[in-house]
Order: sequence, then structure tokens, then C-alpha cells
Amino acid sequence: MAWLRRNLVIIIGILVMVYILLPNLVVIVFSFNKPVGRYNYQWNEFSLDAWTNVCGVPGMCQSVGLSLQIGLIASLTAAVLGTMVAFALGRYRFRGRSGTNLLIFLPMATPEVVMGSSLLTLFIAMGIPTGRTTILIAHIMFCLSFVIVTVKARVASLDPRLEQAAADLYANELQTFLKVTFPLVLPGIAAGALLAFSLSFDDYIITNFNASPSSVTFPMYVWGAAQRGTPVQINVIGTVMFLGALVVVVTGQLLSGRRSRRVA
Amino acid sequence: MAVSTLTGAPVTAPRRARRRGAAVPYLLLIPGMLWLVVFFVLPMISLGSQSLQTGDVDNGYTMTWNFATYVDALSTYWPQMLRSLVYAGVATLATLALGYPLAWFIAHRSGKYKNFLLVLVIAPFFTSFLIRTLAWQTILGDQGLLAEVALRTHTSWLLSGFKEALKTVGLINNDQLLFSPFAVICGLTYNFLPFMVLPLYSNLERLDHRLVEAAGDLYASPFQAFRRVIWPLSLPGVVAGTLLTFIPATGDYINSVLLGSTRTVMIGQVIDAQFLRVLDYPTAAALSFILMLVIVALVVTYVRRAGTEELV
Amino acid sequence: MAERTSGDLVLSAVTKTYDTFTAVDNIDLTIPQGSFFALLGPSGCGKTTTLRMVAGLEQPTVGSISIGARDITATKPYQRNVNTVFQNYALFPHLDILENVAFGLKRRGVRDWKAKAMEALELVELAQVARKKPTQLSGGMQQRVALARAVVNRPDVLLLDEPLGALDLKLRRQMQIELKRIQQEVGLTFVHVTHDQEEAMTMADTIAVMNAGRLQQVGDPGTLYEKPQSTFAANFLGQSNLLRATVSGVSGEMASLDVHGIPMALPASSLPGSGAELWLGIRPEKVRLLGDSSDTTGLNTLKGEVTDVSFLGVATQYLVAMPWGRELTVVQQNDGMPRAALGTNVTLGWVPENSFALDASQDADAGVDSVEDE
Amino acid sequence: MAERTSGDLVLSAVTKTYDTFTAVDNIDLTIPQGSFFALLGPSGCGKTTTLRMVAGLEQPTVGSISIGARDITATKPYQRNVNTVFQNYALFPHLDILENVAFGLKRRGVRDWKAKAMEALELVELAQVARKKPTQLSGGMQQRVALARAVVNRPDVLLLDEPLGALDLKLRRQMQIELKRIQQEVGLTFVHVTHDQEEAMTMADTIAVMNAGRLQQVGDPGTLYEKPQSTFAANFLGQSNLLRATVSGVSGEMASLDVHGIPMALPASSLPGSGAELWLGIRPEKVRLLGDSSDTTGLNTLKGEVTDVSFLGVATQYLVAMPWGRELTVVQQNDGMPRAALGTNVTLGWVPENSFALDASQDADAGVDSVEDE
Amino acid sequence: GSAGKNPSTGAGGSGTAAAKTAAAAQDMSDTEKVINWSNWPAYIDVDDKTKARPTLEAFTKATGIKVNYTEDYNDNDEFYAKVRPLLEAGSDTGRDVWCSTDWMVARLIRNGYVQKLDMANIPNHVNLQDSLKQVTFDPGRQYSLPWQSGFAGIAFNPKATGGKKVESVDQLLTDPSLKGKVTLLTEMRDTVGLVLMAMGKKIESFTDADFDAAMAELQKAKDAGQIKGFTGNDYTKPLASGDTAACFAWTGDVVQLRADNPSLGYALPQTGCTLWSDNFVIPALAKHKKNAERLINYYYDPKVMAQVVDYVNYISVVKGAQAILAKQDPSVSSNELIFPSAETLSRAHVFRGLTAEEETKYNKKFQALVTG
Ligand SMILES: Nc1ncnc2c1ncn2[C@@H]1O[C@H](COP(=O)(O)OP(=O)(O)OP(=O)(O)O)[C@@H](O)[C@H]1O
Ligand SMILES: Nc1ncnc2c1ncn2[C@@H]1O[C@H](COP(=O)(O)OP(=O)(O)OP(=O)(O)O)[C@@H](O)[C@H]1O
Ligand SMILES: NCCCCNCCCN
Ligand SMILES: [Mg+2]
Ligand SMILES: [Mg+2]
Repeated sequence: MAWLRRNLVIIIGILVMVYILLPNLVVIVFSFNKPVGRYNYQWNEFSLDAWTNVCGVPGMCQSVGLSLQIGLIASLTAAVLGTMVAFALGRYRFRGRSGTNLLIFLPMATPEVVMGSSLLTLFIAMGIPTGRTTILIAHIMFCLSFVIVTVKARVASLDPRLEQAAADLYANELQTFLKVTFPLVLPGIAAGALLAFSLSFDDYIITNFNASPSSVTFPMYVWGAAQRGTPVQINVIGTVMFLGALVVVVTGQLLSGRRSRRVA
Repeated sequence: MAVSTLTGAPVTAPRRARRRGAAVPYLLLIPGMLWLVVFFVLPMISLGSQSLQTGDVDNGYTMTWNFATYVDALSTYWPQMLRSLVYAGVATLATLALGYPLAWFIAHRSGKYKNFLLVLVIAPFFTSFLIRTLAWQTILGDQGLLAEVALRTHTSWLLSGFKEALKTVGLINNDQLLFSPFAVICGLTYNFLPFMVLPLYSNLERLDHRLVEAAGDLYASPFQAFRRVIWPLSLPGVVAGTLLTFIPATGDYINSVLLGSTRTVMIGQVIDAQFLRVLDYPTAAALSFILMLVIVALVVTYVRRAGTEELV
Repeated sequence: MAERTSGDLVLSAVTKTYDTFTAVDNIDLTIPQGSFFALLGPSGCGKTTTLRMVAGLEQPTVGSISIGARDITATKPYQRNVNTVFQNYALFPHLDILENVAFGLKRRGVRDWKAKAMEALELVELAQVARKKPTQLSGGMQQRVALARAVVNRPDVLLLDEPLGALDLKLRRQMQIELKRIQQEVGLTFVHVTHDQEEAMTMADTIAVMNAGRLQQVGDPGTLYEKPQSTFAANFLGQSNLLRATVSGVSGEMASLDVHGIPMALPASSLPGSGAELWLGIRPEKVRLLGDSSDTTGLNTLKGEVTDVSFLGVATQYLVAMPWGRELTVVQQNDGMPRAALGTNVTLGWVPENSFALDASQDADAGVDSVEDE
Repeated sequence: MAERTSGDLVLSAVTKTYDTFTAVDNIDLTIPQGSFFALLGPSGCGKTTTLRMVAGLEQPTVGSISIGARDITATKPYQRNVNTVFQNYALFPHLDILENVAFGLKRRGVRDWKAKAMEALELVELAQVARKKPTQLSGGMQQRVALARAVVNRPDVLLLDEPLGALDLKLRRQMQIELKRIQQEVGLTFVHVTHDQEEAMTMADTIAVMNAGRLQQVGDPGTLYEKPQSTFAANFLGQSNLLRATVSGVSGEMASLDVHGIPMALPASSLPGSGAELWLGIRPEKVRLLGDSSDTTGLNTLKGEVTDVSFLGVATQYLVAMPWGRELTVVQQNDGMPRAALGTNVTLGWVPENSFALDASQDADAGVDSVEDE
Repeated sequence: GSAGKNPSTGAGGSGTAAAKTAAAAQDMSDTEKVINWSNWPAYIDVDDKTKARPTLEAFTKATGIKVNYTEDYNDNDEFYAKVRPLLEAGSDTGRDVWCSTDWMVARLIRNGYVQKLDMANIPNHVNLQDSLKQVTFDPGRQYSLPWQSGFAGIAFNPKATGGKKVESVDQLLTDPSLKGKVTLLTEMRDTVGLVLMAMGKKIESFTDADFDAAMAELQKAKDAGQIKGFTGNDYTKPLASGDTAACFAWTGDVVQLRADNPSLGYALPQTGCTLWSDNFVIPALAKHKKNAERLINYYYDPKVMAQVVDYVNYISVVKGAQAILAKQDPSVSSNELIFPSAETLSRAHVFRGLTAEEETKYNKKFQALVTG
């Protein structure tokens, strides 16, 4: 009983972890299924078919490729633009600050339907044909706020004395930025970009408004497939992305861990 | 507006900026802000004007400042609006109840697995959330994983008891878990849990453990230490987490579409349908605006009440 | 609800081991009720760990702790009538000063918490800032709030973990006086951890010197200073000149010593026991710079050259090189008398009764560097 | 690229105003090349602001700063051959120790930066941790890195902003010695800001006492201590007993005073100028506790009762109550002589030449509380 | 072929009044050998093993034209909403051809969103079933050619109904054992049509009041919690898995599902079912119009169509397909749902054509039910 009380947080924590990961587990397990009919909802028998023939279903791999491409470009662009804004906000006091902050907050407070549909209206009015470009524009737009918020926190917590120390040690403005400020803010930028990538890779609602049949992203593909029965290969992609993210981050951790241990 | 106080800039830097060229911040701002103005504000304005127009798709719209659309939309769809707020609210509370212990666990009790657990919380983001939400169909379905596990472990009675309880509180309406308010809230909770855990984690991680010790030293029992010290200090994280959860949850409709029924329709679904099925753009635009206004109003009151001016 | 207990604080054979590292090693200690007790020792020697065990924030691996007749070893922190003034204050940032001070009272359901807390704030002269938040106060004020927050509960034992570590000298002295006053006014048992030897000596009734988890010596400040029992204590508590000496004989009350060929005297009662070799110790302020005409009868004398003079304000410190290479430190109060100049040859002298002797088996430099670099 | 300039650091009529608040008020100061200069003063008096202006991190509102013949008032920080050891180290957390130390060298394109940086690290005895990150070092080690990072550039002027503020006493003393050694070895101009008067007095060639943005007095430590020119300097630098006195007459070289009815003497040269009223100042260590048989010829004497005795180790401090209510502080070195006990009546005496006199228009308590509450 | 009744005679309404003409784009067919075809899910033959689409692959092999086949046509309204803004703005939809239901074709023609077919490129159009040649919504079949025809009826999964059959609309809407496990179609003409007929009304000639009564009936069922949802073509998975016990469904889909799930039941209600076709149309500004026409021509080859029908199990719109199937796959050619008998056809009705105003009015009411 005392044991239970002492470890209550751990137990709840693990249960919540299970809740968070259960769907991924299902996705992984069913990627090895050989479904009876055309719907992959009931376990039948183990098979590697989907894994050996990932791109066998027409259109899916193209959609994954497109999503990765859009995710990368959108998160990088948003990271660059967002970092600039974050620096302006974190470092300078200027007229229009509060308006700027409001403008950054609003997209986060706007339901996706509203954003997607209003953007489509704009594209139509401007005569921009929907497709990859419009999806990118939309993604950069909704990723921006998240990047700004993440990076700004980092910029704000940056000790201004470090930059003064750099200036004191003969670094001019540019050198100070390159050698001190940027490396220190980089983890924040990376976190913001990562968040942006996952948001972009995951978005369905806004994308759906601003896509064309020749620019089907992975979530759109999944949505369409869901209406007619998802192929097992979708689970394979889900599994690969999930484990891929894990592997990348964990190796990154291990590497930096090893580096600092070697130093010690 | 609460956001206007998102400052925290060091004192000396702005000073220098003023002297060395007031243009710098603006140059930094312009690209990003221009993007937001062109691709967010402009569309919003055209949406706003759309909501006041009359006409139909095939014959075109004219601006008539027809505010009646707002009245009509609200009087027709207030139940869905209300339902969205309630579902999102319940889901937010659920994410808080689940996310808080998890965040605490990761921040203070996970030792060397801390980073790994954090990654595990974020990693699901990389699997399309549609796939994951669909997986909930597999889990909650009548012949789904849950039922299967209950059957295999001879705990079907437990599952039935659980369903009975849900039925009593009206979260399911027959013996199905899926396609019910329960399933929708479960999906919303699941989907937005990381948005709660991350800000909470970064707040709780910074919590000075000595303050908890000081509370114990001053006769506070563990519960009192939580109630009087940990909780109030984590409020900024709680506020950030609840906002990041509540706002998108209110507008979400994927969960309702995939896991709900005609009795769980949320306002996002209505807006989507008005835009993409009915083609009643004024109604759709009006509903969008109402939704935004409601959210902003709630957020502002909430942030004021919670007493933290910091948003995220 | 903390139970009221009362009496001496007793640590019996207390040991605390972290994994394989023993932070506190078999300590036996009795701290009389109402006394001001100081715990002194280099960084990492286990002072904080000891306090944390008394507060209940850490469990002893072995041993027991009791206050009066009550064994509190197993009770939770919030059940002990012990309060701590944390090294870094640990004030609750979300509560105002009054609420901080009233925290413990409220937890114990004290009715007139407000009056009591205000009273405590008046004691530390901060009643006027009762409604401010901790971040709005200066370091010294925060310190006093931390003190008030602990004192207001009238604990049996008040633990102070380097409570003045962050303050500058002037403020530190001021706070010391205040602490002492509070202790005398309210009559609690104070256990005070500090790095500052002067602080310990001015404030404490009893000082314990700790090293590497063990108690080195416990006693009143005068005894500890004048008659250290180890080179560690001699060096850690103030400065000491340690001279290698051989006992050449004992006649009556005096022993005669040989220090690098120079004969010296020492009261026989000071001899550390067996063995002809010993360390002869003399504090820098006990050494006098003798003029040519000075009377040296009854004094131990040495001749040397002044190699360094530093003005300390109140006093001047001289380094005097001995023929055998070592330097002796001499401190002379600046009472207006003319003193020796750099490079001159001087005669040093001291009354044999003012010196002490230590076992020769010890390292003469023990305790000189109080903080090791990792 | 910082240009090599050399010569004295001169601040001419420098004022710094923030909005409406004047942090530094019309300061004129010449710091000779190669000297160790200490800036002393209570918190908030403008010390950091002064240093920041010299470093170029802040622009004077009025006035100019030059090194030798070169006016550097308008140059950027990175163009000045001035380096700062920041109060909180400000080490770059993302760079290792060697990279931190080499930062300035690399910015100036020094080829053999590695050798130079290692050399600097050896100077501070940290060569073995060259590849660690700052967070892996202890506070004292970080401090030394900050020092090496500045010294390695061989600047004309090295600014030290309370570089030892965070260290405990022993480590502090050790670092002081190291600092002094470095200064003497490399012969730079050091400008050292500190709260610690003893530190300033032992290390500096010249001390400037600052208060509320203005310079109070500049001079060598001895003069400053023995002959303060204001009650602020008298109280801030060590302790002072200030007695209200009236000049009753001047005969020859001595002036006669009346202190609460008691006649006293003072060298006429010490009189602060016009006015019959003055503050007679005497340092606690200059006051002697006289035995009954002592010879009091030529001394100023006072009688009182010992109300407090505190053992400081090296010395003992007494508070002696005067008939008119005030207490005098007396410090006596523990040189082994028997001293007065609590409650006894004693006679205090001092040589008139050891006292000083200050203008009566000042507040006797100025500088006693070095940090104001708020 | 004996689709004896013209499923579309009543459809179209004001369709003939087409005033606007669709703009044609520069035809890139000769340089870009592609076709972008949007179609309903499960509407084309698939090789169950390789998941490839045999007839499409054969077409590509024969002509060198690659077909980007997208199953993004889940529901007429939804699809229309997706492409309408583009069509209205005069921009390319990115699609060269898709298959819209009769009434939608009427709307597309009315708004000038679709182009006339060049029958010269579709010589096989003569193979069209006679009954489908004359339709009011596209007189003279200038803009559209049917892809498949079918019925809307009731499907059920006995696993979820407890073995019970569900054969009437009444039962579907009121049987408490189905509570919360029923889906209806977002396709107004099918859902309201089936209910109208169950109420004894004729869908060829109902009134506003009849419509409202049917809506009331539906609202009642919805309020009672009977109805889980309104769906497009996505009703199939939950039906197969048993999450849906019974639903309105389209014939071919269910026949296909039965291949995996033989226990699935299908019923054409005694009170009547709806009959419809989905038709090829080529949108304005389609870049590969000629290629699309070649594709249509290809599928109007009875042999090819037989292959499709054999898989999708809808009613063939091409003459001669039945004859071929009778030889190849007798089980298909004898299937009532694929080659319906006269008796079956007598139960099938076609929703009457609506005027633009009627359409708006009814739609609004129906959509409030569906989305609310
Ligand atoms: N939780 C812990 N795990 C492992 N070792 C610990 C732990 N806490 C303390 N120690 C070790 O125990 C020893 C004593 O630590 P303690 O904090 O008691 O020292 P201290 O005397 O208070 O030092 P300081 O004067 O620097 O505060 C140190 O060597 C420290 O590294
Ligand atoms: N950027 C600023 N804006 C406004 N006032 C300032 C600013 N920087 C410093 N001050 C004020 O100038 C005065 C002098 O500050 P400074 O930091 O020089 O003091 P200091 O002597 O270094 O004190 P300390 O010993 O506490 O470090 C203070 O009263 C401070 O409040
Ligand atoms: N799986 C293909 C279904 C096609 C259904 N067409 C709908 C027509 C509605 N009346
Ligand atoms: Mg400690
Ligand atoms: Mg300062």
C-alpha cells in the first residue's frame, strides 16, 4: 500500500504512456497483418507482404514523398522566418510589438477549417492554382507561430551578458551572432523546426482545402484510403515514421551524450 | 489582449537598438509578418466580408451587410457550438489529469530515461494522426482490441461494467464504445495530450525541488505541498497546455467524424460541411467568425482568471 | 500535525551512504536544548547532509535521531517540529511575504496566523514589506524572510544552512547580530552550518568541526581556537604556524623543545602524549614583533626577515622567513605603533603558554585548502 | 581588430544618466598604467556602470574616456583593448574551456591561439580541464577560466567586476593571491570592483570609494583607512567610532577638544577647517584597554562599562558603553594578554595622532548600512 | 443487356437550359501522355493479389497513356465543392475526367463546367445501352457517357444484427436493436428517395409536403439515436467490420464486399429502391481531353467493360458485356443486382429532376439534417 502510494506517479505515468503509444502499437502490429478481406481491421495472420511491397499501392509512396518534401521546406522556411521574428521580439522594443504578438497568437487560436477555407478563398481570388505551392504557403503560415513562440522563449532566456562578453572579446556584431548567439539559440530553432515539421507532416484539414488532385499529401491519401479501406502499407509507413523519429532522436541523444562523456 | 505582454526582453538590448538603428527589428519582422498578413489576415478579412454577403454559389454573392446570417447560424447550430466547447473542455481536463502526472513523472522520476520518454511523447506526431485515430477504431470497435483483450483475459464483465457506467453518464448511447461522445472525447484527449505534456514538462522540470522540501519542512503534507506550492507554481505550464489543447480541440472535427456519430457533431464539422458540401459560404464564414470570437473571449477570460499573462 | 517535543537533539551513530559514497560517517552528537550550535567544515564534508537528516529530508542509512525522549528517525519532515532556513532561502515565489511566513502556521491550523506572522516579520524588521513578493526584495531581506518563516513556528530545532553565504560582509555582520538576538529572545536550539569561521566563533556556544563525514572536534569556540586537537582543526579554524619540534626534556611544569636547533619551552601539560616529535603551533596574532630593546625573558624567540607586509585595515599581516626556509605568519593590530618594514630582520617572540602542540604524525597542511578542485 | 594603445586610463567628467536617474555623476579619474586599482562602494553606487563604460558596453551620457593618447569614448567594445571579467563569469556554455579562452585570440586572428590559450590556462592551473564544458567545472574553476579568457588577450586594461563575489572565504583568499600574482607577472592595468574592503585593501595600489554615483575619496589603502575624509569613507572602510567634539582652543601643534565634557587632544593639522564642531574619529583597533596601572600620559582617555565581548579568533571585540549612552567599539588582538570581562568598568585610551577629525555637518552613520533596504 | 428502364429519364430538370459553355484548354494530349481521372472508391477492377488495376494497365500498355487514377470521389456534393471554386474561377481542376451522378451532371452542364465530348474520338459510344441514350439532363448525350449504373438499397451485417435480416426502411429507422448502428447516405436522392418510397410516395412525383414528411421521419430516427451517421462511399468498412449493423448502400459495393464477407446481406426494399448512373464528364480546361476520350472509348469496348463489371458488380451500361460474362462468369451474369430481372426493375425508381430553386431548398433542409 505504501509502495503503491510512493510509486503512484510512476504507475499513472506509465499508464498514460501506454495510452499515448497504444495506437502506434496497433499500427505497428497491423503492419504485419495479412488481412482477410480488403479491410485491415482484424488480425488474421503474420505476413511481411506489406513491408516487402511498400510502394505497391498506387499513389501512396508519392504522397509520402510529397509530404516529406513539403514538411522539410515548410519547416525550414518557417524556422528561418520565425527565428527572425523571434529575435525581433525577444531583443527589441519597438512600436507595434503588441500588435505583432497578437498576429502571432491568432493563427494558433484559429480553427483549422477556418484557416484552410479562408486561404482557399484568397488563392481563388488571386488566381493562384492550388497544388504544392499553395500547400506550402499554408503550411509555412501555420508553422510560423509555433516556431516563433518556441524560439522566442529561447531568445528570451539567453543571457545578454554572453553577447556582451563576446563584444568585449573583440567579436563584432556579425561574429557575435555567428559564434555566440546563434549556436546558443540553435536548440530552440531545432525544436521549433521539428515541431513545425511534425505539424506539417500531420496536417489534413488545411491541406485538404488547398491541394489539387496532383498534390496528394500523405494525410490526404490516408483520409481517402480510410473511406475505401486502408491498405496495410499505410501502417508500414506509420511504423517507419514512428520508429524513424525514435531512432533519429535517440541516436542524436546517444551521440551528444557520448561526446560529453568523452570530454569528461 | 493577453498576448501583448509576451515580453521578457532584456533591458539593455532594446536600448542599444534604439540608438544603432530602429530599422533592425522591422527588417527582421517584415518577411514573417508579411507572410502572416497576406496569408492569414487577408483571408480572414475576405472571410469576414463573405459572412456578410448574400447570394448563392451559382449566382454569385453581393455584399449586403447581412448580419442576420450570424443570428441564423447561431440559432441553428448553437447545439453543435456548445457541444464542441463541452467536448473540448472535457478533453482538456482529461489531458490535464493525465498529462500532469506524466509530465511530473518524466521531469522528476524518470532518471536517465527522461529524454527517451520525451521522445516517445513526441514520436507519435510523426505517424499521421489520421492513422492513429483510425487505430482507435480498431481498438474501440465492437470486435476491436479492447473487446478482444477483455474476452481473452476473461474480464468482459469489467468492460461491460465500464460501458454501463459510461451509459449512465451519457457518454455512450448503446453498448458501443465507438461512435459515441466517449470515443470522440477519448480521441481528442489522445490527440492533444502531447500538447499538454510538453509545456507542463518544461514548466515542472524547472520547478525548484527545494521549494517542495521547504513546504514539507513547514508542515505541509505531500498533498498540501502539491496544492499550495507545486500547483500554483506550475500554473503557467497549465495555462499554456490547456490553451494549446482547448483551442484546436474546439475546432477539430476529425475525431468526431472518425469516432463519433450524428449525435456528436462538432462545430468544425458543420463549418466544413457548410464550406465543402452545402456551399453556403456566408453561413460557413459566419460560423467561423463566431467560433473564433468565442474562443478568443474564453481564452482572454481564462488567462485573466488564471492570473498568468504569459501565453505559451 | 507536528507534535510538540522538547529536549536535546541527539544524533546517535548516524551514517548516511549514497550508493557507495559515505557522506556522513558514524556521527554521535548531542546538542543541548536552547543552545547555538555551529557546524563547520570544508565543502562537501557532509554538513548539509547532516542537517537534512535532522530535518527529515534525508533518511540516515544507519543510526537514529531524537529530540528529547522522542525518536524522530522515521517521521516525515512535516511531522517534525524542526524548521530549516535553506541556503538559498527557498521562498515561495508565488506567495507574498506574509503568506510565506504564515505558510507553516496555516498548515498546522494556527488560528491567529496573521498576527503571529506579522510579529515574526516585525522581529526581522520587515513588517512594512509584508505584501510584496519575494522577488521584489533584496537578498538580505529575503534572507530575513526565510528566517522569519522558520522562526515563527517556534520549532524545537532551527536548522540554518549557510544562511548568510550570499551576503556581503557588512550585511552579513548585521544579520549575524540579528540571528543571535533572535536566538536569545526566543530561546530555540539553533544548528548553524557555515563556511565562515569568524561567524561560527562569534555566534556559537559550541562548534563542531567536521571533515570528510566525521566529527573532528567539538567544543566552545575559545577552546577550539586556542587548543586545537588536530592540524586540520588548527589550520581550518584560523591560521596557524606549525613548527617541527623535538621534546628534549621535561623539567617541572615546563618541557623543553628543540625547533630547528633553537631551544624553546612549552607547558608540559600541552604535550600531546607519547613520542618525542611534535608540531609546535602558534597563532599569528600571538607572535609579537620585538624591538631591539624588548625584554625577551620567558619568551620563545625566533629571528627572521620580513618578506611580505599586507595592510588589512584593522591589522597588518607579515610574512617572516625563517633560516630553514619556511615562512611564519605574524599579525599585528594597527594600534598606532610603528612596525617592521619589508626586508628588515626582526625578532619574533611569544609566551610559551600561548602555543599548543600536536601529534607529529599528522600532515601539517591538513585543512589549509578548504575546497579541493574537484 | 582592437588597436594597441597604451598608457593611463583616464575618465574625464564622465556622467551616465538612465532616463532621469544619474548612475554615474561627473567622475574624473586617472588610473596609471600597470596599477591595480580598486573601486569600492555600496551596492548600486555605480561601480558596474563605470566599468561598463570603460568596456564600451555602455555609452557615457557626458564625458570622455581615453587610454593613453587615444580617446575611446566612441569606439565599439570589440575595438577596445580592454577586457572584462564579468561578475557572473559569462562563460560561453556551448564552447569548451579552451575555446572559451581562445575566443578573443581567434577574433583577432592570432595564429598560435592554441598555444597562447593553453599557456593562459596553465597560468590559472586549469590546463587539465581544457576540453571540459563550463558547466562541468566548479564555481572557483569557472572563475579562473573567466580570468584566463580575459588575461590571455593582454589587454591594456583588465576590468574585474566583483570577480570573487561568489566564492567562499578560503577560496577567495587563494584567488586574491593568484590575481595579484597575475597582475604583477603580466603588468596590466587592473580595475577591480569589489564589495569586500579587506580585499581592496590587500590588493590595490589605489582605492576609490564611490557613493551614489560620485567619487568620495581616492588614495592608497593606508591613507584612505587612516585618514578618511568623510564619515562615509570612515564608516564604509572598516569600523569607526565617531565622537561629537567641540574645538576649545589651539595651542601650538595640538588642538584641544571637548567631548561630552571630557577634554581631549588632536593634532591641529587634522582639523577639518572652519567651524568649532567636529566628529572625532578613532578606529576600534587604535583604542587600548588600559589597566589600572597604565601610564595615560599623552593619551586621550574615556571610561565606560564593557557591555559585550565577542571572540573573533584573531581578536576580541568589545562594546564599551559611554556615560552619554553611545557605545564605543574596541578591538584587541588576542596576543595572549588578559583582557577585560563583561560588565567591568574600563578605561579606554588612544594616542591623539591615531585619531582623525571630520566635518560635523555630515551624518555620523553614513556608510554604515552598505545596502539599503530596497 | 436488359436495363429495361431508363434510369435517368426524369433527371435533369432545367439541365437543358445550359447557357454557359465550358472553356477548353490547349489540349496537351499529344505531348503529355497522361490522364487524371477522379472516381468513386471501389469502382474499378483490381487484381486482388497485386493490387494493380488490370484494365487500366492494359490501356496504358496499349496506348502509352498513363492514368493517374484517384479515388477522391466519395460523395457528389463534396466533390463538387472541391472543384467548383476552381471551375468558377476558370482555372484547371487538375482532372481530365471524372464520374458524376446524373443530377450532378445536370448541374455541371448548367454551370458550364463540363465540355462537350468529341464522339469522333469515342466510336465505341454506340455500345451504350439503349435505355440510357436519351436522358433529360443531357439531351443527346453531348456531355456525358455513363460509367456504371446501380441501385441504392439496404445492406446489413448479420454479425452485428444478431443474425437478424434488415429488409425494410421502416425496420432500419426504428428497430431498437439497431440503435446507433445505422448509417444513411449523404446522397439526398438515395436517402430521401428510399424513405419517400417507404412512406408510399412516388419519387418521380412527390411534393414539398412529401419531402418534409420524409425529412421529419429521418429527423425522428436521428433524434432517437438510431442513426450513427451519414456517409458517402465510406459506409463500406464499418459495414464489413460490423461497426455498422445496417445501412443504405449501393448494390455493387455490397456484392464486392460479399466476396470477403459472404454473410453480408443486401435487400432491395419491397417499397422500392432508387436507380442511378454515374457518368463520365470532362471538366472545363481539362488538359488531356483527347486522352480522356480515348479512355472512355476503351471502356466502351464490351470486353473491357465485362472485365470491370465482373469486378465492381454494378449494372453494365455497355451492350454486350452480359453476353461475354455469361460465358466467363455465370455467377455474375445471373446476379439479380447486376443483371436485374424485370421484377426487380419494377421496384427501382428514379428521383425526379429538380429545379435549381427546389434543389437549393431541399438541399438546405437535408444538409441541416446531415451536418447538424
Ligand atoms: N544525493 C546525493 N547523491 C550522492 N552523493 C551526494 C548526494 N548528496 C550529497 N552527496 C555527497 O555527499 C557529500 C556531502 O555533501 P553535503 O552537501 O552534505 O556537503 P556540505 O558539507 O554541505 O558541503 P557545502 O559546504 O559545499 O555545502 C558530498 O561529497 C556530496 O557530493
Ligand atoms: N539599464 C539601466 N537602466 C536604469 N537604471 C540602471 C540601469 N543600469 C543600472 N542602473 C542603475 O544605476 C545604478 C548603478 O548601478 P550599478 O550596476 O553600476 O551599481 P553597482 O555599483 O555595480 O552595484 P552592485 O554592487 O550592486 O553591483 C543603480 O541604481 C541601478 O539601478
Ligand atoms: N463504389 C462506387 C459507388 C458509386 C456510387 N454512386 C453513387 C450514386 C448515387 N446516387
Ligand atoms: Mg551544504
Ligand atoms: Mg555591479
